[in-house]
Amino acid sequence: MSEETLSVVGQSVARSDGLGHVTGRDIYTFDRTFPGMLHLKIVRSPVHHARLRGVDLSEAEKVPGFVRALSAADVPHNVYTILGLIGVEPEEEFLLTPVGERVRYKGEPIIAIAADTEAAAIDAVAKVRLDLEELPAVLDMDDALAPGAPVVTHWGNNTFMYEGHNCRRVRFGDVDAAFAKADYIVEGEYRTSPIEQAPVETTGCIAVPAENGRYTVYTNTQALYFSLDNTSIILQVPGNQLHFIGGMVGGGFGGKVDVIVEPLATLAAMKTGRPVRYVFTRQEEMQVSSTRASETIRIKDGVMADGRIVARKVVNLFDCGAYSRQTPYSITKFAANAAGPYFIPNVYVDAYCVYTNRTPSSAMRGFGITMASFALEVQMDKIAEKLGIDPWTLHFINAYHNGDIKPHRKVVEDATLIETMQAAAELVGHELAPELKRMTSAPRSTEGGR
Amino acid sequence: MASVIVNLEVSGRAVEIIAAPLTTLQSVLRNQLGMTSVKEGCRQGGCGSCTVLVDGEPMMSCLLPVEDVAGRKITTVEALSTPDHLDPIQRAFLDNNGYQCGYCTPGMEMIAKALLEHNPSPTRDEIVDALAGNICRCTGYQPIIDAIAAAASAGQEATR
Amino acid sequence: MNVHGTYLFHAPRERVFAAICDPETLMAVIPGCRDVHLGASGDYEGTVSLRLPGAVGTYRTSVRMVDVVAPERSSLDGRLEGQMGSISGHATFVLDEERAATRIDYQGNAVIQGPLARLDSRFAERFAETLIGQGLKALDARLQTEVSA
Amino acid sequence: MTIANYYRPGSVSEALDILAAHGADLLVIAGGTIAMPLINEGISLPAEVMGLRRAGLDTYTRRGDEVILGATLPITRLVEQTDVPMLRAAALRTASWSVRNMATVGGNLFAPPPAGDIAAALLALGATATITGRSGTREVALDDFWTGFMTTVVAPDELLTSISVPVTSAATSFIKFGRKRDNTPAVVTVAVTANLDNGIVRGARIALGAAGPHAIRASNAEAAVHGQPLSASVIAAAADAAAAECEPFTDAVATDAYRRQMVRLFVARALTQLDASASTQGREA
Repeated sequence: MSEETLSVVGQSVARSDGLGHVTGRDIYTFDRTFPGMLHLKIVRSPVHHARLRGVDLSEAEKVPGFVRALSAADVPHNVYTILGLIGVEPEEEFLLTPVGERVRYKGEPIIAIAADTEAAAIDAVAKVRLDLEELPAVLDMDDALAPGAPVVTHWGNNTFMYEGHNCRRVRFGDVDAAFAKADYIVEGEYRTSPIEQAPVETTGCIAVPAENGRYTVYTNTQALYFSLDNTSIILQVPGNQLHFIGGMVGGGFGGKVDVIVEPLATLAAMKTGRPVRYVFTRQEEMQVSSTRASETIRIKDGVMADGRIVARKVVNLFDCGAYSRQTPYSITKFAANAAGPYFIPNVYVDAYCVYTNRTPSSAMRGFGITMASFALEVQMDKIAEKLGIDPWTLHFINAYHNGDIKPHRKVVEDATLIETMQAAAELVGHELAPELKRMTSAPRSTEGGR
Repeated sequence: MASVIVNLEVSGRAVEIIAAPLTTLQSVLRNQLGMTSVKEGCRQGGCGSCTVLVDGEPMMSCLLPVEDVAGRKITTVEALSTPDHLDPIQRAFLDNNGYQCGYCTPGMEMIAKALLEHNPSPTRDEIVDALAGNICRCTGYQPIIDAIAAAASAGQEATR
Repeated sequence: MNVHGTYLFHAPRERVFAAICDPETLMAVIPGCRDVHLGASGDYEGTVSLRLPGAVGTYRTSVRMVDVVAPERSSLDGRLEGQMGSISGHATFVLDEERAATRIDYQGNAVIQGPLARLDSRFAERFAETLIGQGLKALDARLQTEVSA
Repeated sequence: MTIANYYRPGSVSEALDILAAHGADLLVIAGGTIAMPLINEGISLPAEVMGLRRAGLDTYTRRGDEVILGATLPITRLVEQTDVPMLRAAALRTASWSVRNMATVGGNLFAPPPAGDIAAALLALGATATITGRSGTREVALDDFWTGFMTTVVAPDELLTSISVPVTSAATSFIKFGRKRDNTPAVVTVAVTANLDNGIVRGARIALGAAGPHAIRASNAEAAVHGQPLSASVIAAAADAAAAECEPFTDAVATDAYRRQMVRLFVARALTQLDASASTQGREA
């Protein structure tokens, strides 16, 4: 197809949603209202770690406008894990914490209260009395892995188990042999903090009982079928009874991928027969909704004097908080990319999903990769400095080519790093050496190999 | 709890509402008057997505008891356009992609409206100052600043 | 919530100890505390009014002395409860003689429940330490007055 | 959050009557920018609330060598005035335009640190609070206004009604340092006023915000510059003194150690600017 016949590519096209945005006429999830709509508010754990010994609802039930409280006993399948849909085990997180069990992070839901007005729901929540036995909490990953640490999970240690291993492992070549032969060893430790996605619109949904026993759920989720399928599992209702309507999302950035609000709102709609609105307040969004994981990335590289990185050993700790949510997947992505867009013939990766009594972490823009890129690129600069080599040259020397094998045994088919760096150099007015300008990402054999 | 009757003018329309004590203007606009351009982002005065004009001055409607604005003139984004005419500010936001998810857009437009009423030809710094209370998590602000600068130029053209 | 602090009393240790082991005296110096009396359960009870924006209101409070080792240490269990939630905690006071003065080091931890628990915990800790500090200062002043009387 | 009554008194005396009738259970608000967020969140659950917007306290009066700021004067009005330039600078660095249109000058004295930038400026300016009860009014210098974190000398049956600020020809400088430029809580705020007599400092007042339980004076730093020229060594000594005597705290914005370092840095910078502002004044005069 010639360029002339393209009607969209290369053209500036008005966005179809623009007019709705600038006139304020878009209907976002919370802009809807329904006759008889109830407001759902949550009684949350005031501490990081405790055993729930009892709940007293007697004063809450007297609040004018109180309609119904939901507790663990109301939830058909109360223990779930979001990635159970793709076979991740075990189920670990309570939708509502039962009496006798533990709350594992500050803000974990215990009781949900539906009331006629938001004010009544807030008042009733304030009147619920919890009997909690506070337990020692662990808030740091190195502490959580140390012997004798408080155990967060129900299976006895503080790591997620990958096929019988306590970390996600990649073994490629022989790093120890390569380290022994390397001219230099360059080590680095990189730490990142949890980050809240902080969309301007908070997480929330409205569940509405519909005809034929179905429930229509208006939600601002970023993952509509994740929400639908998990709701179906937790509430033990066939998916065809759930009609989820999404689409208009006031910012997400990964913060609206977890399945947090829909199951409870739908359950409340089932139990009361009325529409139920469950919307996070800003404080809930900031404190309870999952964040980007904090990471501690420790890298040891074996490097030759000519700039080739010949071995890399990476140990990465990911703080998933109290529950794993999307973090095991994030770690698998990390493990596959621990070498970055470079060819390193010997790679050893141990990436741990570490449980602590912090707010669960989960998805956020490029999760697993973004923080790794930060660490790997600072590490590249450290190597360049150690070797006294130009950083541009170091990147070209190590850039992967089509046909290279990545540590997780993926054959590279779409390498464009070299061409991208050449274009970037031109954009910033950096004059590359002629031999770097001539390079391409074509398979090494065509260039005579390494 | 004794509800109160409050009269006010909202986007050119005289309204009488009944509200529980200390009900916010934001709640009345959204839940009673259906003016859902007034967004709920934080209800702490921190995000600016509920910005409205009270007698021409920008305020956070989430922090404002409706009783305190009895008799005042409230302007929301609904007042800016008609079905066949966009306000120059809306036009500029559209042309400059001054939005992404759109959630902060009405608040941004109201602060822009107030700014251009006070200062028809603001510098880029003055635009940035005016936007200090309005959070956008998508755009990185540049297209929004561009849009307001474009609206100001359009306004200058029109008055020339 | 964890609080701690130090205060230097200008009175001999025995007198300071007697004062802080007397819940009635102790509660009387808490800013805003009133109606102190011995309750049916054997705890001292009273009410405290706070004018903090996040916590305005009146709270029922009760204090019980436990683990009293005269004149060097004493502990108390306390509870504050109102519309805004509750604070239940345990505090320990250690008294050391410093020449004619007495130094008190206190340390306490409490579980906050209800809406109060959603206040920034550092904010709550600072406010609690302020009230305790003001209470100890008032107690010191009271002991001084008794000395001079 | 179920609020029984929202009282909107039309005068100070009516407000005092309502206060007397309800005592400590009454939540008093003015601009609402401190209390309304807590109420909206369901953290604060007052039954009775009194708003002061109609009480006639939103006045700005220039009287001779002082300016009387009504307690509920919106902060925006400080941006518009020119009598006290430092208050304009402090107001411009406080919150955002929409919030300044609501938040009040008096309310800033009750704002939890690290908020309270205007309070720091008023303290440096030597302002006096007027507190009114049913038995009359009393004046309290801001030096004596706070008794601790979130506690003041205002009794449960009294209201802060106005703040008087001397209009000074002294050199002034105001710096708020935050993690971004605008609409941000302070890491530290420094406000300084001083008379420079042929380059010699007389009567300096150095106030710090976000470096203690409330806005505080750095008296050792003041002593270090008194009777001295603003030389590099004098400024360094004052900055060290301020860093030693401040009482910084840790919160989500900054650690106490970082705040202490920033007190040192910005007291030095404020004193340096003071010199510059004085020489500018000299040229203009």
